[in-house]
Amino acid sequence: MSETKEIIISSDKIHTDQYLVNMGPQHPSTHGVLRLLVRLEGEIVHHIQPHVGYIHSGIEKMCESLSYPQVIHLTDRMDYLSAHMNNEAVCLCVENALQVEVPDRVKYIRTIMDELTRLASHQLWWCVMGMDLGALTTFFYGLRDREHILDIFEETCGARMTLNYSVPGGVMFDIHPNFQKRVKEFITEFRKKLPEYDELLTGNVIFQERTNDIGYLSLEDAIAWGVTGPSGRGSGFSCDVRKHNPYSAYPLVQFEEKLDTKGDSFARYRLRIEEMHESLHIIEQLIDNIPEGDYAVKMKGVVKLPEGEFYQRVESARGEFGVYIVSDGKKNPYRVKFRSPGFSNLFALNKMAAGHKIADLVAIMSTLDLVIPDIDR
Amino acid sequence: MTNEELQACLTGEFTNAEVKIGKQYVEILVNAEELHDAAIKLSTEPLLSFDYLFCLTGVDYPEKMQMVYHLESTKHRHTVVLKVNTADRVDPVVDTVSDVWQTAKYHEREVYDLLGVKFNKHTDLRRLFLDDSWGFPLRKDYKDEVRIVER
Amino acid sequence: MGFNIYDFSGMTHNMHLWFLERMSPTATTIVEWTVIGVSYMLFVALFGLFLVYAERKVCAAFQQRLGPMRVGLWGLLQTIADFIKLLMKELIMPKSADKFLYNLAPFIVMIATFLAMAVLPFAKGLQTLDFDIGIFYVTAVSSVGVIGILLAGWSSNNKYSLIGAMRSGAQILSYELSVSLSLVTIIILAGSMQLSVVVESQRDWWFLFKGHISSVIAFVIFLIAGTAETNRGPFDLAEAESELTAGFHTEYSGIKFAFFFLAEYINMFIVAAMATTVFLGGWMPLHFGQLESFNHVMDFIPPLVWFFMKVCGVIFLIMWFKWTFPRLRVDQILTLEWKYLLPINLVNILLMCLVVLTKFHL
Amino acid sequence: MNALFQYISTVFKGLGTLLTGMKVTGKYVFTPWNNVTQQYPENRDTLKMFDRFRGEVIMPHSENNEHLCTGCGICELNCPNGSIEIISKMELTEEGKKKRAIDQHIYHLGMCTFCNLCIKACPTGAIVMGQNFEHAVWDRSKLTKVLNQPGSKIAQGVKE
Repeated sequence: MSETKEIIISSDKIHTDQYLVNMGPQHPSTHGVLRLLVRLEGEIVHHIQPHVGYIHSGIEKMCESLSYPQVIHLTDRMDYLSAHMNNEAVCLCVENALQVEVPDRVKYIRTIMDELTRLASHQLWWCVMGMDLGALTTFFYGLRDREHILDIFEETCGARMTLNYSVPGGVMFDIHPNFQKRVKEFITEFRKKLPEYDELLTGNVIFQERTNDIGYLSLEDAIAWGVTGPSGRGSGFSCDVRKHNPYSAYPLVQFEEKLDTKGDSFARYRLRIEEMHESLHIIEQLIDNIPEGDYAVKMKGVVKLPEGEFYQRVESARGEFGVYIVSDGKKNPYRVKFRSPGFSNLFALNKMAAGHKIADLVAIMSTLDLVIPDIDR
Repeated sequence: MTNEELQACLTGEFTNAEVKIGKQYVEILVNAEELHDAAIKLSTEPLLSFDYLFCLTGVDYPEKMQMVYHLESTKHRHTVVLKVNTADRVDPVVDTVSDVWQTAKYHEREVYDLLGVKFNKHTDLRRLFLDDSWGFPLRKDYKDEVRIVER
Repeated sequence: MGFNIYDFSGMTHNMHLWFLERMSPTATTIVEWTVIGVSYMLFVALFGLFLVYAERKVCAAFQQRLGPMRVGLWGLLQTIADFIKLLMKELIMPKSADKFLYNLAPFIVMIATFLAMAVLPFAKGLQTLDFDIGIFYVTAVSSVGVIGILLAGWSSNNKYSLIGAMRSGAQILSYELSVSLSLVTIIILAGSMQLSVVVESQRDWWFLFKGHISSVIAFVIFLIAGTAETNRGPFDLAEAESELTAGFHTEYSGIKFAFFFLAEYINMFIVAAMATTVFLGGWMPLHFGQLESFNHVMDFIPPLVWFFMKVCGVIFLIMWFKWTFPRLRVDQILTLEWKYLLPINLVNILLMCLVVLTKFHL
Repeated sequence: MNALFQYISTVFKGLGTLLTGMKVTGKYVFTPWNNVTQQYPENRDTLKMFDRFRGEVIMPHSENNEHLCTGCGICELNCPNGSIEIISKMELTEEGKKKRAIDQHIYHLGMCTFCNLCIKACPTGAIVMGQNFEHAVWDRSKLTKVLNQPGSKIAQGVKE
């Protein structure tokens, strides 16, 4: 694992005018403990070798000794910004395996929660994106609006980030009596605030210069490297699981899968902003029509999956999240694999950032919206 | 393509392989030696064109090590699960598919790291998360007295 | 002593005579140097602390926060507490740093700021050096600071620091040009480089209004280039927190870091003070040509207050830039200078010449 | 000429977008009463958490020092991190039968991930989530709590 070996691997001859810089694990813009070994010439990035594993917590191994409800609570801790999608993925997988049909109410609640989580995640991404580009004020505006969503979560789920709200067969609690009112208030509020995002950052000439035609990823590369989510859709890769393999209440709502063929940083940025609009649109369709009924079906005390393999794909805020469960009929899974979107997205970074400058590397990394525990698991 | 059509198509293409419809997806089990050829065929055959590898993992069964590849075609929107068994559980070796689907490069490194599956012709086969002195933690016979508390 | 809040020249003159009566001319000079030096140091320390506090409060207001609130009423003592903390911190030096240059760098940066402050007219008669190339002198010495930054980056033996220092070098050298040229535009109008003359000739109209559009363009360019020269706002590439952790001062701690920190704020003050003196009439109250009664009311506010009001206004503007805009990339920063500011500046000088020649100005 | 026109329009458009951005931040700097900061330790008295907030596991006791816990150990089984330990004892009931009862319900706050699984699983509703969130202590051993109060006993009529 020595660095010299890596240089030999990554370049065919030794370059004396190039030097290596370790970006991370302690670096302000790697959003956690990601380490990039960057080969630079002056300010130009030639090659990026990501080193992951600084926050590897062995969640897949831990899951093998936990029961299914306990597995769900661990998935919160992987991609903590799309905690509810991760929970839902495991729940859907278990429900499909047991062939449990959940009530419509649960589907609606889950979908609303999904979209709220997506909004919260994208808001945080937006403020961090601004901060990475040096506009520090965006950070506080994004967090300000995200706070409303976290309050909604706290009121209904009892936690702000690690929700653990989905359980096999339904959700943990019924929605709070204030839920619908608060969500509607939030939507009106946020619809007013969202144009500000565009005024402050999107339209800004400096921001345009920093993102347009930077970090190009072609459609072929996006598919080959498995880059999903808004990052992949920015290259024109139609990969929205909500459209192609709909789950929960997504077949019932009208929404658009936004695509952009430019494949640069700005396309990825723009798609996330537009996804926020779409999310608001989806929530608006559902929030008044939550059907009456049970918030969970009665499950057995101990959830046991039939023998076999089960796969469930959901669209998390970062891309396609997948759960692969191999069961041997016991109450613990035999093997769990989480297909995390960040893992695939990260390794396409070299493809995008090579040839650009250090500042662009930071900007491109922001547009990928990486969450490091999601990569390391 | 529906699962049945896909099964019929795959049975025609892969004579040596075992094709069945699993709980969700069509599953195709090939021999370890034919994996690379099968991967190329799956990705290039116009009717199949499985160009998007969305999940790659390994499972440690008591008597075998199994590699599982989840593939999707972005053109036809059908999904297939490609499986390979390696007879040697302790020192499993399969061919790499990272030249067919590039994302496999790092997924294979992860599998190598956690399960100890070696990939032939992989350009950069190093451990990804853990350092070299670790065992292969996702194997069922992995023991760690210090860090794992049995319940 | 003859203290007069509207005119300090009598007071300083009397002080000089008072010293001369009691000691030899050489001793007088030495004592006066000391008094002036100590008062500049006190001013730098106090105004630096005030600026840091102001920056934190203003930035908080931009971000819908409150800012420091705990130490003292409204957090007024926060910066003092921070400064004490910095004084008490251990000075850590990288093992393979170039020790001499590493220790020298913060002082060069600090000295450059002191040099530039020497010619600033704070009020009528409150000016240390008033010689006929005042503006030229300021532009010359303010770029000495970049040597300190380059040394800091080089001697730290840190790649991030080096990248930051090199960026800073490229940036300050090119923006020096725009600063000077925008000042040249006003020199054409004023006909003198002596700062006291420049202020005095704004008695009827500030230069910002006097030269019509040409002055305004020069002012905008000066603000942009001045912000760039202080390594601030959207031009803080040298420290670029999200890219280079802290840029050239990554390896500095304690009081040496405080020197860089203070120098940055004092540089901001110098840029604001230059903008004030050259474009906004310096300590001269707001005068509108022949509106005698209005001008007379304005005269009641002491010049010192006018000066600091204007300086704080410009500083607020510079802070506004910083807390709104994303950072530019290193090549864009040079593009902005060489493709936009410089040509516009040159055209603007021509325009100003036309204005002056045709006596079109107010 | 066209190029010159384009150049000038780029400059003005750029300046325009910059001013738009400054308008947004300027709007907030001049309306400081819209600030969103909460001054946390000062507002302790008025700070109220939502009733579902998961702060810590507590066991409510009635005024007669009675709780609802039977010591069945289901919460211990459901806890993913082993934060709950049940030490039960055998008690004689009034009829003279031996019956299992709780001796100590030990709760390791430091290991708890606040997943709510124990509360959901509890058949008698003996444990609930408390709203207290200020858990910082100087000594780590203080994070291990015994939830049933000393001398407490199970309330009448609670069945396993």
